[in-house]
Order: sequence, then C-alpha cells, then structure tokens
Amino acid sequence: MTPELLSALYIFVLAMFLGFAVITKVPPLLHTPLMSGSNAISGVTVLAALLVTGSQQGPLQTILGVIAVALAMTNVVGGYLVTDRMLQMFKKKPGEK
Amino acid sequence: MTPELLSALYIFVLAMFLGFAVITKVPPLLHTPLMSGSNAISGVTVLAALLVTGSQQGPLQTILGVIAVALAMTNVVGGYLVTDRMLQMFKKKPGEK
Amino acid sequence: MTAREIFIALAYMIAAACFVVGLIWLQTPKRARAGNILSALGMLLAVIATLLAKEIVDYSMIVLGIVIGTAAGAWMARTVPMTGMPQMVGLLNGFGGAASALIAAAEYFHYAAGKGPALDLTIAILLTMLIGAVTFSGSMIAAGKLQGVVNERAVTYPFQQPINLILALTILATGAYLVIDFAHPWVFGYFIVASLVLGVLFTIPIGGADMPVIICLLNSFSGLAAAMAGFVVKNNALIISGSLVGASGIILTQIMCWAMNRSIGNVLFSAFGATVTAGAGGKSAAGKTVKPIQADEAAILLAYAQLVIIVPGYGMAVSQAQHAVRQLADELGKRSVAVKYAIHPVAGRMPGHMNVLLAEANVPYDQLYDMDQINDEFQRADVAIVLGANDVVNPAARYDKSSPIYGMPILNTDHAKNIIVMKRSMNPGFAGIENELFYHDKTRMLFGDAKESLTKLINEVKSV
Amino acid sequence: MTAREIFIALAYMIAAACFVVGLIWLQTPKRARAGNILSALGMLLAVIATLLAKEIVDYSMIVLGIVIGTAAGAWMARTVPMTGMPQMVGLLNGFGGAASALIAAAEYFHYAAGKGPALDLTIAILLTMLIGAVTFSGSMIAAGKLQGVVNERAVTYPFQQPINLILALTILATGAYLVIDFAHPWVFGYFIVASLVLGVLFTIPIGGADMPVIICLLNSFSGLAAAMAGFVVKNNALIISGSLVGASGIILTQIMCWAMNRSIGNVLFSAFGATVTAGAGGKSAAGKTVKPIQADEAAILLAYAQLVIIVPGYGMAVSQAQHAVRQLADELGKRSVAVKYAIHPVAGRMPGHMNVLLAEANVPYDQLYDMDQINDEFQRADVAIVLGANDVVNPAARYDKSSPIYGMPILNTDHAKNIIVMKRSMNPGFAGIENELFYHDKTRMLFGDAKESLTKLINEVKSV
Amino acid sequence: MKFAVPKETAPHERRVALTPETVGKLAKAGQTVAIESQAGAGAACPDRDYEAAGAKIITEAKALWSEAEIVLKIQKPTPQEIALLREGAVLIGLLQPLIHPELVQQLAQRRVTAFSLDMIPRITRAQTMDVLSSQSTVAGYKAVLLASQFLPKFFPMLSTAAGTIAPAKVFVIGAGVAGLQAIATARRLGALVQAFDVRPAVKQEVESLGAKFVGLALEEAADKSGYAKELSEEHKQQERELIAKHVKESDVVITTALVPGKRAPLLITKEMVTPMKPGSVIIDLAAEQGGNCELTRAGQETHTNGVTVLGPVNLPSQMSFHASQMFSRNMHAFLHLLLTKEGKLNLDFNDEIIKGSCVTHEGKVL
Amino acid sequence: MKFAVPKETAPHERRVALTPETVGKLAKAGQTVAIESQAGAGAACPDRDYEAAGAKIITEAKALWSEAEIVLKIQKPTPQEIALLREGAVLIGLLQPLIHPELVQQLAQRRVTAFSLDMIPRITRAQTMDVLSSQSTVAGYKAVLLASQFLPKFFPMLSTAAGTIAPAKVFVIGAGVAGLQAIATARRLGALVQAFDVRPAVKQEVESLGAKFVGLALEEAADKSGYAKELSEEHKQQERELIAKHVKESDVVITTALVPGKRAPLLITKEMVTPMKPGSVIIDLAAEQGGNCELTRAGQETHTNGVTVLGPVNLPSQMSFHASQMFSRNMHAFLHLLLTKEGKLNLDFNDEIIKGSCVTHEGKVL
Ligand SMILES: NC(=O)c1ccc[n+]([C@@H]2O[C@H](COP(=O)([O-])OP(=O)(O)OC[C@H]3O[C@@H](n4cnc5c(N)ncnc54)[C@H](OP(=O)(O)O)[C@@H]3O)[C@@H](O)[C@H]2O)c1
Ligand SMILES: NC(=O)c1ccc[n+]([C@@H]2O[C@H](COP(=O)([O-])OP(=O)(O)OC[C@H]3O[C@@H](n4cnc5c(N)ncnc54)[C@H](OP(=O)(O)O)[C@@H]3O)[C@@H](O)[C@H]2O)c1
Ligand SMILES: NC(=O)c1ccc[n+]([C@@H]2O[C@H](COP(=O)([O-])OP(=O)(O)OC[C@H]3O[C@@H](n4cnc5c(N)ncnc54)[C@H](O)[C@@H]3O)[C@@H](O)[C@H]2O)c1
Ligand SMILES: NC(=O)c1ccc[n+]([C@@H]2O[C@H](COP(=O)([O-])OP(=O)(O)OC[C@H]3O[C@@H](n4cnc5c(N)ncnc54)[C@H](O)[C@@H]3O)[C@@H](O)[C@H]2O)c1
Repeated sequence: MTPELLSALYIFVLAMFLGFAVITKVPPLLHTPLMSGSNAISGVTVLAALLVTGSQQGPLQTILGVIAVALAMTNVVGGYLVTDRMLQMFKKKPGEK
Repeated sequence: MTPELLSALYIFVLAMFLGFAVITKVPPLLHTPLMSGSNAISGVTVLAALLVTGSQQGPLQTILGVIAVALAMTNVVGGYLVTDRMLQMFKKKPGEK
Repeated sequence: MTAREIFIALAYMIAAACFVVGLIWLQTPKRARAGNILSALGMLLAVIATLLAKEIVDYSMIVLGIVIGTAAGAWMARTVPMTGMPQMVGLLNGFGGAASALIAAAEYFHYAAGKGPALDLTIAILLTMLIGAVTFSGSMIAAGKLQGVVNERAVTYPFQQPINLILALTILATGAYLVIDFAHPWVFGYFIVASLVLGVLFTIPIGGADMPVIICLLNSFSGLAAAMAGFVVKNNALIISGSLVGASGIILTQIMCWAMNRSIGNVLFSAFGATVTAGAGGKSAAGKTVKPIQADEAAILLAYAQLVIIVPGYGMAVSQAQHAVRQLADELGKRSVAVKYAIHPVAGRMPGHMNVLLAEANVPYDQLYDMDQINDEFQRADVAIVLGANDVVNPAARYDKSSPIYGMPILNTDHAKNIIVMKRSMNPGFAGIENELFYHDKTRMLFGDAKESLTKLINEVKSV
Repeated sequence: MTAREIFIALAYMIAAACFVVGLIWLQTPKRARAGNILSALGMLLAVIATLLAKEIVDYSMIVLGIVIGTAAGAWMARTVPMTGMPQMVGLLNGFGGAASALIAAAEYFHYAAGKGPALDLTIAILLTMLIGAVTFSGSMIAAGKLQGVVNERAVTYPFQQPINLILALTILATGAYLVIDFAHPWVFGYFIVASLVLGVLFTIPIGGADMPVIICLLNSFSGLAAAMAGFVVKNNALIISGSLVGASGIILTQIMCWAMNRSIGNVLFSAFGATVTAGAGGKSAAGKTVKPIQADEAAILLAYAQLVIIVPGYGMAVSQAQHAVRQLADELGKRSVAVKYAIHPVAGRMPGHMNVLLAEANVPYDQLYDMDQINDEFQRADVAIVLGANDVVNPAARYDKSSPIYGMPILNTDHAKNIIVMKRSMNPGFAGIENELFYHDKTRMLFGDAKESLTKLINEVKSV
Repeated sequence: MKFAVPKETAPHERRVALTPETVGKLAKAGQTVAIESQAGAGAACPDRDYEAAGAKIITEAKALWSEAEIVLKIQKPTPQEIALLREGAVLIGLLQPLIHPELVQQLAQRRVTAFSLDMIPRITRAQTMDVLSSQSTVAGYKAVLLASQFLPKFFPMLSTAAGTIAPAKVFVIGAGVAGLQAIATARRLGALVQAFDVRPAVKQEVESLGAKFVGLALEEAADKSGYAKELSEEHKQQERELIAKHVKESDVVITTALVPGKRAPLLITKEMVTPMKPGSVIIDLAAEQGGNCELTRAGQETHTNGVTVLGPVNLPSQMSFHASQMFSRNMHAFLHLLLTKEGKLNLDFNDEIIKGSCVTHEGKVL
Repeated sequence: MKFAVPKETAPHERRVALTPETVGKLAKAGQTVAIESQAGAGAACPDRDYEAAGAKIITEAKALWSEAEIVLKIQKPTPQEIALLREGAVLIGLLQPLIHPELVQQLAQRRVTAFSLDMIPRITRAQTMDVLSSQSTVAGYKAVLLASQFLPKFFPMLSTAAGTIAPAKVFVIGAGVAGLQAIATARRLGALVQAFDVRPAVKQEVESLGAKFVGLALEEAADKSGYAKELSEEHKQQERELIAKHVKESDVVITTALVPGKRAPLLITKEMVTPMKPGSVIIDLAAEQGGNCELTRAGQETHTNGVTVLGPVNLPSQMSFHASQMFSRNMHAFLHLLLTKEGKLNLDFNDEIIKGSCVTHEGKVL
C-alpha cells in the first residue's frame, strides 16, 4: 500500500462522507429528477475513458476506450438533458412572490 | 509540487467542503456549545505535538514539543469538559415524550 | 508540477464543487433546475481539463467517441416520452456502468501485456469490472422491465439461493486467481461473464413497481464503479465524483424506500414485489387499489396549483381541524394559490355544521361556496382536497339506483385535476357505503387524522 | 505499508468520522451532549493511534506533557463559573493556537539546523506559525476583554490603518525572506513577533459584546493552524480535522453574525462595537438597553420550560394572533410544558376583549386565569410571554405616583424567571408611557407582528 | 296547475308555506300561484314581493281555497277550510296524522289527496324536503337565544375591571337536529356546553362541535331508522341520576328528547329543578309532545324557586323569515317529486317518499 | 359604619347595588350592612344569601333609610326617600346630577354627602369603579340578543339541505364600550359586522375584534379626555351619506353614539329607515339620551314599513344578576377609596376621583 493509495483512499472516504451529508430530506416528487441528475454525474467515468482512449496504449485499448467514451458521453449528455426536461415543471409561476 | 502534496490539498479542500456542509441552521442557544465543541476538536494539533515531541529531533524540539503537548492537551480536555458542562442543561425532562 | 497540472487539479476541484452544490440544489423544487445546470457545467469543465492532460496524445478517436455519445444522448433525451423517463434513466445508467467496465477491460489488457500491475491496482481493476458489469446488466434488465420488454413481474426460479451462492463463489475464485496471476484473459473472461450474470440475477426477481428503487441503487453502483475507475487511472476527480454519487445514491435509495414504507432489504429480497402495483398502495376487496400520498408530495402539488378547492366533511368536525385548514389556506394564499371551500348542504351531521366550525376559525365568508355556486368550478381546480368528507363526494349518488344515497346531489370533486382525500382509513361514512372516488386515477389518499395531516401539510408547504 | 500503519490510517478515518458526526449532533439540543462525547472519543482514538506511530521513539516527555495538559484542562473546566464560559473557551482556543505555533517553531529549528526544507514545507511552516500566533495573541486579548482584564471597550488609536499596513508588509517581507533563505532565526523571530502583534491589533479595536463572534472566528483560525501543522508533519488526520473546524467555524461565525443582524465585515471593521452592549440590542433615550431575541432561541427557552404563562394584550387583538397563540400552546403541551393564560381585567380595549378572541380560538376556559388567581404563580413560571401587552405589565403602576397608571393592579410578569415580550417596536401602549419591564435583565424582546412572530416560534418549537 | 297558499290561521303562526323566491321558480315553470293577501306579512314577505315574483294576490280566503288544485300549508287546516276544498284537490302541510285522526278522516271524506311533510321517511334522498330537520334547526338556534333572554347572566366568560364573569353552563338533553344546533349556538356565545343523549353515535357528533358529551351512550337505544326508542327501567334510573346531577349544576338546560309517535320522555322532575340556582332557565323544546320536564306548561312560562321553565310552542315561527324560506325550499323539493317535467301531477306510489308521506288519496286513508 | 341597600323602586329596575358577595366582604371588614327585604330578588340574589353573607334583612324601608350612614343605590332616590336620610349621611349611586339639578338641590339641603358614580373621571386607576363601562358592557351584549329576538332571520351563515342561509348584516354605530361589546357578540353569533365611529382610534379597535370598520375616522372628533365631541357641518353631511348606505344594506343596526353632557346625536333619519328590508331591526342604545334614530321612542317598540325600532331603556337591568355583580364590585372598589383601613369614612378631596364624583357635601353643591 503506497502513501499515494492511502491518500486516494482518504479522498474516497471523505467524498463518501460528503455524499452522505449532502442528501437530506428530498420530497418524493424530486426523487426521480435527483436520481437522474446524479446518474448524469456518475457518467464522470468519461474522464477515465478519455485518458484511456487518448493515451495510445494500443489498438485494443483505443477501441475499448472509444466505445467507453461514447457510452459514458451518452450517459452524461442524455442524463443532464432528461433531468432538465423533468424539472421544467418547476418553472416559476408568474403570480408567485 | 509533489503528488503527495496535491493529494493533501485534495483532502484539505474536501474536508473544508465537509465542514461547510455540516453546519446548517444552529439555534443561538447552541452557538456557544458548538463553538466550544469545535474548539476542542481544533486541539487535534496535539497529534503534531506528540509526533514532534516523541521523535527525538533534538532537545529544543523536545522542549517546544512538550509545551505544545501540554497546551494542546489542555485545549482538548478543557474544551470537551467545558462543552459538556454547558450542554447539561439539555438533559431530558422526565415528563417528555 | 507544471502550470497545466495545477490548472487541471484546480478544474477538478471546481468541478467537484459544482457536483456537490448541484446535488444540494437538486433537492428543492425552486433551485433544482439551476442545480442540474451547474452540475452539467462542472462536468464540462472536468472534461475540458482532462483533454488538456499530458497523457492524451491523440484526439481523433476521442472526438469520434464524444460526437457519437453526445448525439446519441441528445437524441434519446429529446425523443423519450414523459412516461418513458424512468427506463431512460435506467438505460443511461447502464451505459455509464458499461463504460467503467470497458475501462477496466482496457487496463486489464494493457497490464496483462506487460508485467502485471501492483496488488492495489489489480484489485481496483477487478472491482471496477465487477461493479461496472453488474451495473450494466442490472440496469438493462431494470429498464427492460419498466419498458415491458422483460417480464415485469418478480421472476422467481428454483434453486435461486444455491445458484446465487455458486455465482458469488465463481466471482471470488476467478478474482483471487487473477490477483495471484494476472495475465489469464480467459479467467478474466469468466470473471466478466459471472459479473454480468450476477447483475441479471440480482434484478430479475424484483417486481416492476420496485424498479425505480433498484435503478437508484444501480445508480449508486455506477458511481462506485466510476470511483474505482478513478483508482485505476489514478484520477482524483473520478474518485471524488464517483464516491459522491455512490454515497448519495445509497441515501436516496433509502429515502425512496422510506417513502414506500419499506426497508431496502424488503425491496431487494422479498417476494413482495410479485404484482405490478402492490408496492404502491393498498387494495380493496374488489381488487381495486388506492394510491397513498405523503404530506411532502401533497404539499408540492398544492404549492404549485392555481386553484385549490377544499371539501370539508364530518371528519373535519371530528378531528376539530377547522383552525388547521384555515392555516393551510392562509399559507397557500401567501403563495398566491386561490383557495375556495365547497360546502355541501348535508356535510357533517347537522345543518350548517361546517359553517359553525369554519366561522369559529374565522374563515372569511366569501371563501365559502355552496354546491350550486361551485360545482362547475371543480373542473378548473388543480387540486380538490376532500377533508374528512365521504358521502357528499360519492359519485354513486349520480347513477347507482341501488345506493342509499342515490339521488342526492353531490359535489363534483371528481372533475378536479387532482384529488387528495384526507381520512384515517378506508372506512365508509354515514351511509356506510364504499366510495369509488377513492379509487379514481386522479385520487391520492393522505391517511391519518385530518388535523394531524393538515399540520404536516402546512409545514411542508412552508418548506417547499 | 505495515499493519501498524494501516491501523493508524483506519483509526484516523474513524476519528474523522467521529468529529463529523459529533459536529452534526452538536446542532440539535437533543443530541448535542452525545455529539460532544462522540467527538471526544474520536480524539482519544486519534491520540492513541498517533502514540503507536513509528516516528515516536520516546514517551517520557510525552507523558509529562499529557499529564500536565490533562490536569490543567480538567481543573480549568471544573472550576470555571458558568458566567466565565466564553472567556474560558477563548483561553483554551489560544492554547491550541500556541501549540500549533510551537510545532512550527520546533520544525523551523529542526530544518534550519539541516539543509532547509522544500518550498511547500517552508510555506506550511510559516503559515502554521502565522495563524497559530495570531490565534494565540488574539484569543488572549479576547478572553481578557471578556474577563474585564483588558479594556473591554473598542480601543481605537491614531494611525490605525497605516500601522496595520506596515505590520502586514513586515510579515510578508520576513516571510518572503525566509522562503528564499530559510536559516535566519532572527528573521524568523521578527516574523513571530509581527504575527503576535497582528493578533493583538486585530482584536483590540473590537468591543466586548462582539467577543463571542471573534472567538468563534479565532477558533476557525486555530483549526486552520492545525490543518497547516498537518501539512508540516504530513498527517492527514490533522489536515482533515483542522480544515473541518476551519470551515465549520467560519460558517458558525457567519450564523452568529446573522443572529445579531450584522455582517462579519461590520463586526470586524466598524466602530460600532464601541460600547459594551451596543452589539446586543437597541438603546432607550435614557441609555437603557433592551435585549432582542430570535424565534429559534425563544423556542428553545419555551420547549425546555416547565411552566409558561402567556399574557395577552391589545397587540394580540390587533394582529389577530389568537389562533396562532393557541397553536403554540398546543405545541408546548405536546412537549408536556404547562401553559396558562393570565388575563388582566383591562387587557385590550373593551371588557372581555381577550376572552372573546381566545374563545374564538377555542382556548379551553380552564387555561384562563384572572389576575388574582395567577399573580402568585409567576414566580414559578420559567417563561412569561407578554403577547402585545404593555400597560397591564408595567411595574410603574406599583410605585410611580406620577404615572397615569399608578394604582392599577398589574400582572406580576416581572417575577417570572424569563420574560419574552412580543411587540413590533418600542412604542408605548394605551397610556402612552415607557415600560421598564422591557429593560429588565430577564426580559428579551421578540420584535415583530405578534402573529408572524408566533408562527415562526411554532415552527422553531416543532424543530427543537 | 293552480297552486294556492293561504294565510296561516293558527294563533302565533307567522310563517308562510311559500316565499316569493319559490313562487318565482314555480311561476317560471308555468304554474299559477295564488297567494292570500298578507299571507307573508309575518315572515317579512310583503305582498308586493309575491306579485313581483308572478303570484296572484287573493283577498278572499274562500275563493282561494275553493279554486285551488294544490293547496300548500304549514299548519293543518281547520275543518272549515277543508270544507272549502275541491274534490280531488291536493293538500300539503304538516298534518301530524297520528295525532289528528279526525282531520285525516275529514280529508278522506272530501276525497282530498293529502300529504303530510312530517311523514317523509328520513332517507338521504329526502333530506332536501325534510321539514322536520329544517324547522328543528331553527328551533335549536332559537332555544338558546330564548334562554339568553331570560337568563340574568352572561353566556360568555369575560374578564373585566369589574371582576371576572364566569361562563354560563348549558346542558342540552337530546342531541338530534335541534339539540346539535342548540349546542353549536351556545358554544358560539361562549358558554360551557355539555350534552346528553341515549343514541351512541351522538357522542362523536357532540364532540365534533367542540362540546362535551356526558353519560354512557347505550348501544340499544337507537332503532334501525336512527330514531330513539324507549329505554329499559334500569337504564332509566342511571339516566335520571346523571341528568339530576348536571341539571343542578347548569344555568341553562335545553331539552329536545323525543321518541317518535310517543309522548316525549319525562326526564327532568320537579325535584331535579329545586336545587338549581335562582335565575336558571329551562327551555323544553318537547313541550308540544308533553314536555321533557315535569314543570313544563306548553306555551307558558313558569317560575319555581327562581327557576324559569319555558315550554315554547312553535319556536320556528318566531324566526319567521328564514323558517319560511327553509320550509318553502323543502316544499319546492317535494313538489319536484310530485310533478312531471311538464308540471302535471304524477303520483308514483312506488316511490318510498310519496308512499310514506301520503295520508289520504281517493277517499282512502293510507 | 352602617351601610344600607334599599330595594330599587324605579320601574323595571331589577338590579341591586350590592350582591351577597360584596356584602360578605364588607361584613368581614367589620361593617354593618342592612338590606331591604327582597332587594336582590330581581337579580337572583335571595334574602337567604344576604343573611348568609352577614347582612341584616330589613323589611321596613323607612327604618332602613333613616338609620343608615351610607346608602348604596343604583338609580337616583325619590324625593320621599331623600327626606328620610339623616343629615350627614352618605349616598352613592347613579345620580346623573347634570340631568337632575333639582335632585342635587334637595340633597344639598338635606346636607347629604352624595357621590354620583357616573361622574367618576375615566382614568386608569378608576377603571375598577367605572360603572358606566361595566353597565355598557352588559348593554352592548344584550342589544345583540335583543336584536336576534326580533329579527326573523338567522345571524350565522348556514348551508343546509333546505338551501344556504345568508349571514345577517349587522351595523354598529358608535364603538365605545357598548358598541365594541355588541360587535364582539354579533361576530360570535356569526353575523357579518361593520362598524362606524368618529374617533380615529376606533378603527383599529374594531378590526381587533375581526369586524370591518367603515368610513373615515376623523382626527378632530375626539377631545383629550377620549370622549367624542360634536362634528362640523361638512363632516356631518359625509357621515349621513355613509350611514344611510350601510343602514339600508343591514339587517340589524345597533346605535350607541353619545356625546357626554349633550343630547345623543341624531344619526338615522326616517328616510334612511324606509328603504331597509322588511323585518330589519334597529336597536337604539342612546334612547335615554334622546336616541340616535329619529324613529326611536324610549322604552317602546315602533314599526315602520316592517322595520322594528327599539329604544330599550335600562337594558342592563334585563341581565340583572351579572349587571348587579359588576355594579356591586365597582361599588366596592369605590368604597375602598372612601374608607380608611379601619373602615372609617375619610374623604380626601385632593383625590381626583373623589373630587370628580362628589355631588354635594356639607350642604354645598360641588
Ligand atoms: N348535515 C346534516 O344535516 C346531516 C344530518 C344527518 C346525517 N347526515 C349525513 O351525513 C353524511 C355527511 O357526509 P360527509 O361527507 O360530511 O361525512 P361522512 O360521509 O360521514 O364521512 C366522514 C368521513 O370522515 C372521516 N373521518 C372521521 N373522523 C376523521 C378524522 N378524525 N380525521 C380524518 N377523517 C375522519 C371518516 O373516514 P375515516 O373513518 O376513514 O377517517 C368518514 O369517511 C351524509 O351522508 C349526510 O346525509 C347529514
Ligand atoms: N379593557 C378595557 O376595557 C379598556 C378600555 C379602554 C382602555 N383600556 C386600556 O388599554 C390598555 C390595555 O393594556 P394592554 O397591555 O392590553 O395594551 P397596551 O398597553 O395598549 O399595549 C399594547 C401593545 O401591543 C403592541 N402591539 C400593537 N399591535 C401589535 C401587533 N400587531 N403585534 C404585536 N404587538 C402589537 C403595541 O406595541 P407596538 O406598537 O410596539 O407593537 C403596544 O405596546 C390599558 O392601559 C387599559 O387601561 C382598556
Ligand atoms: N338520514 C338523514 O338524512 C337524516 C335526516 C334528518 C335527521 N337524521 C338523523 O335522525 C336522528 C334524529 O333526529 P331528530 O332531531 O329528528 O330526532 P328527534 O327529534 O326524534 O329526537 C331528538 C333527540 O332526542 C334523543 N332522545 C330520545 N329519547 C331520549 C332520552 N330518553 N334521553 C335523552 N335523549 C333522548 C334522540 O336520541 C334524539 O337525538 C338524528 O341523528 C339525525 O341526524 C338523519
Ligand atoms: N381610560 C380608561 O380607562 C377608560 C375607561 C372607560 C372607557 N374609556 C374609553 O372612553 C371612550 C368612550 O367610551 P364610552 O363607551 O363611554 O363612550 P360614549 O358612550 O360616550 O360614546 C359611545 C361612542 O359613540 C361615539 N360617537 C359619538 N358621536 C358620534 C357620532 N356622531 N357618530 C358616530 N359615533 C359617535 C363615540 O366616539 C363613542 O365611541 C372609549 O374609547 C373607551 O375605551 C377609557
């Protein structure tokens, strides 16, 4: 176990903590948008895919990588757009103070 | 800038985030106990003092270190005990459901 | 450390901050949209920063992947019908899991060709593969169930437990083998297949009604997969965002289960999900089901309405909820929701029963409407609240000649766009007969004593 | 990595978790004590883990330091009177800062003896020194002001701004010098002295009433100092806990300022703190001051009371707060607080004015007490709420022969242990005269329309 | 059809069977309505309003009666009036056929089709024509006001510079329609209200008005139709003790206990009244059915030991405008049942309501 | 000291100056109290209660009057009664000296020390002895009940199977003590209440009872002492139009407008009454001071176009028990001021209250 890995683990644990702390009482009407929004974030794996694809490790890696990029990108783009569509119902009413 | 430092910075930033996220709306009556409680935590610097004192870097370091241990330990022990005294007023009443 | 590296590190931190704040904002209706947009901007920043990384030397393939992914994502999001949203989310989630799995595979072959990675890296790669694959296959089944492509009932099969055990052992064994000796593509292949099968077997025994919860859980998994991938490619942004999603997803799953009055364990491992709708509510003797609603959701429905009509009945009197209902009306009034009371001639147990109580609570007379004045307005109402009333809103009075209340004029509550019924149980009212209104598509039941429910509702409306 | 190291890393993580959860629990009265204990356990674990670290080779001095520190801390905590708590916290905080500064000094001399540390380490040492020293001297001044040892008024002196500027430049210059060339103990000495002076100058111009806020800010600093020390000794537990305290301390400072209706900037840089109490409330023409209270604090006072007596007056009628007050009473009743209403014979503007309204709100008759029945009970009341009443609780009626209300019997509100007055302003009532009750030591003013204040109060009581 | 509304001739009767509002509705539907001059005077409905609504004002009562096809009344007609009716005419009103068999006999002889509104079965569909409910509502409300007029005390609690006034204690016996309305009204005025009844459902109903229910509600005391029935001797004893206790402590007692078709139960004896505080008031709404209190004299005011006992007769008539309005709307709902869309008479004796309320038809007593 | 409480002899007066409760307090303080037999009968205070409280019951009025050192009355005494008084005796009651100068003259001649409770200055300290306030409270409450007795309508809104009953509209003119109490009582019964007054402070006071204030409150209409004063001609015109509009729309009008020492302002003319709905009721509480309505006849009931106008005289007497209780407590508070701790008379003419309320002393009119 390298100190590097140890630090990464610390980061992992802290981020988990943050994740737990961040979600509190969500009204059920927002369960689906919230899930969908955080699903889009989980598409962050696209970063790893980019690194794999771009670093020319070999043709196999590049092919797997480019598929991964495409899939993860679909997840990210689709995820954010779908969430936004769901959330349009909360547009502010004109009369509201 | 070493990767080690970078990780330490990440940890620092994440912990700051966590610190921000953790404090929400505190009733004024709890301002002082909360401050006092977190003051006790800030005595965590005792860990550094222990390391300095115990690692026999030299007589000067040891002397500075032992003073630091004593001060930080006062902070820790005094802080927690004082906080506890302040909080005794929130003991559950017998009649309460 | 170069300036570029510092920029990248900074960008990652900002992106992480965007994700955190975005998630927080997504929890209140008012800022949810902004939160989503902020989160998306964070992602954009993270992607741009990554593209600047010195490891990346060739952009051609990357562009290809990005273009395809963006196009596909945009198209899917544009075309999916509102009703298809949940399965869409499931599908996308599966893609994310698959991407992580593919990265694990790529890295596997990368290292398998060389001298094999360090222990921690091996474990990271295997975990990424396992979780990614489970996420992928599980999400596909879940989406399929919601879409109706896969049998949406809870599928049970013989020897379920032994099969699961064998599967788990297979994964463990192949994993251990690979840890000891890395370069065995066939063993890795077994590992992949076993992981995919695990995802399927994990999801298939769960009924369609519980799928949203499962997708949420799988979403948490895909976050974890991303975090593991972060360990593999040594990228802190991935670790942070991935574990953020992993943790928040689990909390959200928990909250969703609470909202259904179930535990996670119950959702995952019981045969309760055997019918499509059972998870969502109770069932009447005749097989009709009612849909319950919680105060928080009802509050949102009310807060975003234009016109709310309250139909008080004997239950309001029994629970002495007159003051509470006025308060709710006041609270809605502050949000410029119009509130009217529909007073049925025989609501309660004596002539003028509702008037006595509402006057006590100082409800202005000009908010009270009698049946003839208001019956045509129900169709314009976004929500009708049936507050401890029953017979006076029973549609059977209109057509069921055998009913003891046949011929009594009733309030057209069923014409409203949404109906929230507040009562304690499914017990009948004075006439002792069932009320089909409660089983109506548009009706949601807020069970509990009227006064207590109202108190909750007021709090929730305030916090919306 | 050895098993010992893994254990230590694990222990640190658990300790960090204890701190986080402890801080969260400290925010609700119910779990505050448990939170503090949890946090203390975390600290114990962290200390034990550190003692196991392989860097530590000699324990004798450590034991000495620990024994002294523990004894001192325990003794101080035991003996400090309740009223001395704030300065005690300030003092302890200063100790924490001093410890960090001492570590920086020790490390400085350690590295100065050798070939000098890397750039990042140099900066970390200097920052630890700077923040630690500022925390120390600032806390000492703050504690001194609260104790009355140091002049508690806001001390201003000529050329304040230029002096501060020179000081800042000194620190910057010596710091830069040390970064370039590390081994110059005298320069380091200047740096220390300048830092200490900065702490003094930072605190001395701020008035005694604002000291709690300043101590909170300094507490945040001492957390940062600990975090910096973590960078120096390369210890993640320090970084995490230190920055946790640093960040939460800033938020808490912000919240405390809000509670005083001030901004942080205003507290730090205005001459507003010139008198002892000005920060805490308004002032009457005669120089007397009133102490405001916010709904959340009032709620805690009420929620933990045994007996609350409500004194309604004309203001309740004007704001039509009768329903709200009954709700508050109900809410308190649920928490088994006894609630009584004290009805003065001439409260309001017509005979029976209060009765009419309270009956409308369905307040049970047996909670209403007239003056003769309740006047002796006030001394047993934990809180008396004066709800838009004024003349009927004015003690001047008892002894001030020149007062137009002299001779009128009044409610003994001033005998209660705490008094919360709810009115909109300091305006007088019907008789047009000042009311000294409002300036009483035990009295806190909850300004605002009675109904609105009550609504807030009800919410807060629910959430206590 | 030709409708006729005569002026009520019973003493102290100020109501009228149709108000101008209902007359207007009938006229619009093409019916002819004749009103006796000054018929609505006591109910604040002047002749000009009837004319404006489309009615014909008839000064001559004889002409009115003899020309009418349907006569709408509140109180039962006198023999003289019946004698004026055409054969086959329809008469609707509060006829109380069980109490007045001789009247029924005469109506049958004249081959009049007579409906008694008090005989309408109390089913859900009949609620709009339920005159017993509507008039009881008035009586219950009015009973409290009557009590407040005689009681030398305030109803509400008042804290004043001249001392604190204790709230009046009101005890309501029998919480049917009138009793519940009395409870509600007394509570409105700020009194402390307690109520007693024998039917079990009543407890919750009383509490739903914020008042207190006293005593044991006995399961057996209600029959299927929701009316009260008579009690066993043992329960009667318990009931007596309970009532005695609460009567003694009360400032106002309002009794409404009835058992259909029987003399009203005697619930308050002279002995129970004696220990009451001087100035207290008892309002006996059951006076016409014999009274719930031993001291009640229907239509009279008696004083015993400083306690006033009132046995008001026809209280609704004292609030003639709204009592008439409600009666008139009930009547309109009932007519709706008797007439076809085109406005012709169409008696469907399979209909529960028509069957239940018809007293005589084609010479036969039903 | 020897106190005496005669039976009130004015017609319809049912109150009594001291209730047994207060008699008990005086007796405990060592005073002798003589009560004329049956003095409290009208106020539900039987002789036995007085005896129990320590009073002597005197059957012979003459003896009572002539032996007393302090006589406590409600209404002014008759000349015959005054003639019976001992020289130097003290008489306390509602003497209205400005209206009855001849009475004052006679008292002075008899060298009686007379206090008129209506002359007590309305300062804070005097609130406990303010009989005008306490009796106005009763009058305001009673006025609404009186209206409800005559109005052929419900006060509250009721939705029933026999249609929806609209709430009664009540208009209160003059929102002093009586007016405010009337507003509160009418609101309790569920009426829609509007009120009008000329004093500016009244708007908020009316709203503090949940009712609606109409019209412009004019700054100038109140003098320092808080009483109303007369208005300028222009404002009177505006006032008339406003009142006419609201009177027309109302079911019940209650007027209480007074200007101290003057005839009550005439606010409602015959023309304003004519367009009112038949059945409407006007209660004029200012009847004794000449009336706020042109049609008012003090103590009588008049009917015009179906509108009933009542000018009740001495309404508090109709709620004799509590009116007496409040009066008696006021009286006790006043006596507290006149007597030393030992119970001896001690008149401190520097005291604002004693000075203000004393009418005659040692043969002089003050
Ligand atoms: N107005 C009159 O003059 C009069 C007179 C006699 C009869 N009636 C009859 O009474 C009926 C009135 O209809 P309605 O709709 O007002 O009442 P209803 O049909 O009797 O229904 C009342 C409903 O309120 C619910 N409830 C009772 N207590 C409650 C509480 N504490 N909190 C929440 N809900 C509560 C009950 O359901 P749960 O038990 O599940 O909570 C019940 O279904 C009609 O049938 C009418 O004919 C009226
Ligand atoms: N009861 C009677 O019969 C009668 C008759 C005539 C006169 N009085 C006199 O009236 C007085 C009654 O005493 P009191 O203590 O009831 O009333 P008060 O002395 O008049 O005081 C009322 C207080 O309520 C506050 N207030 C007004 N509106 C408010 C709102 N919307 N929300 C919160 N507070 C509000 C006012 O302060 P802010 O403006 O600062 O909010 C005021 O100081 C006595 O002096 C009595 O002599 C009584
Ligand atoms: N289904 C409907 O639509 C409908 C319509 C009208 C009335 N009702 C119901 O019918 C019931 C009777 O109404 P009502 O007012 O005409 O009844 P009522 O006038 O016949 O009797 C009045 C009350 O006296 C009570 N009583 C009888 N004997 C008693 C005794 N010995 N001691 C105490 N109380 C005694 C009865 O229980 C009843 O509540 C009520 O519950 C009413 O709600 C139903
Ligand atoms: N300070 C005290 O302790 C104390 C004690 C008692 C009364 N008061 C106050 O004194 C005031 C007078 O009380 P009151 O009831 O004896 O007054 P009142 O009986 O003399 O008059 C009754 C009301 O009629 C109004 N009025 C007069 N002329 C009018 C007109 N032309 N049009 C409309 N309204 C007209 C007056 O403004 C007053 O409100 C009240 O405000 C009362 O609160 C004060």
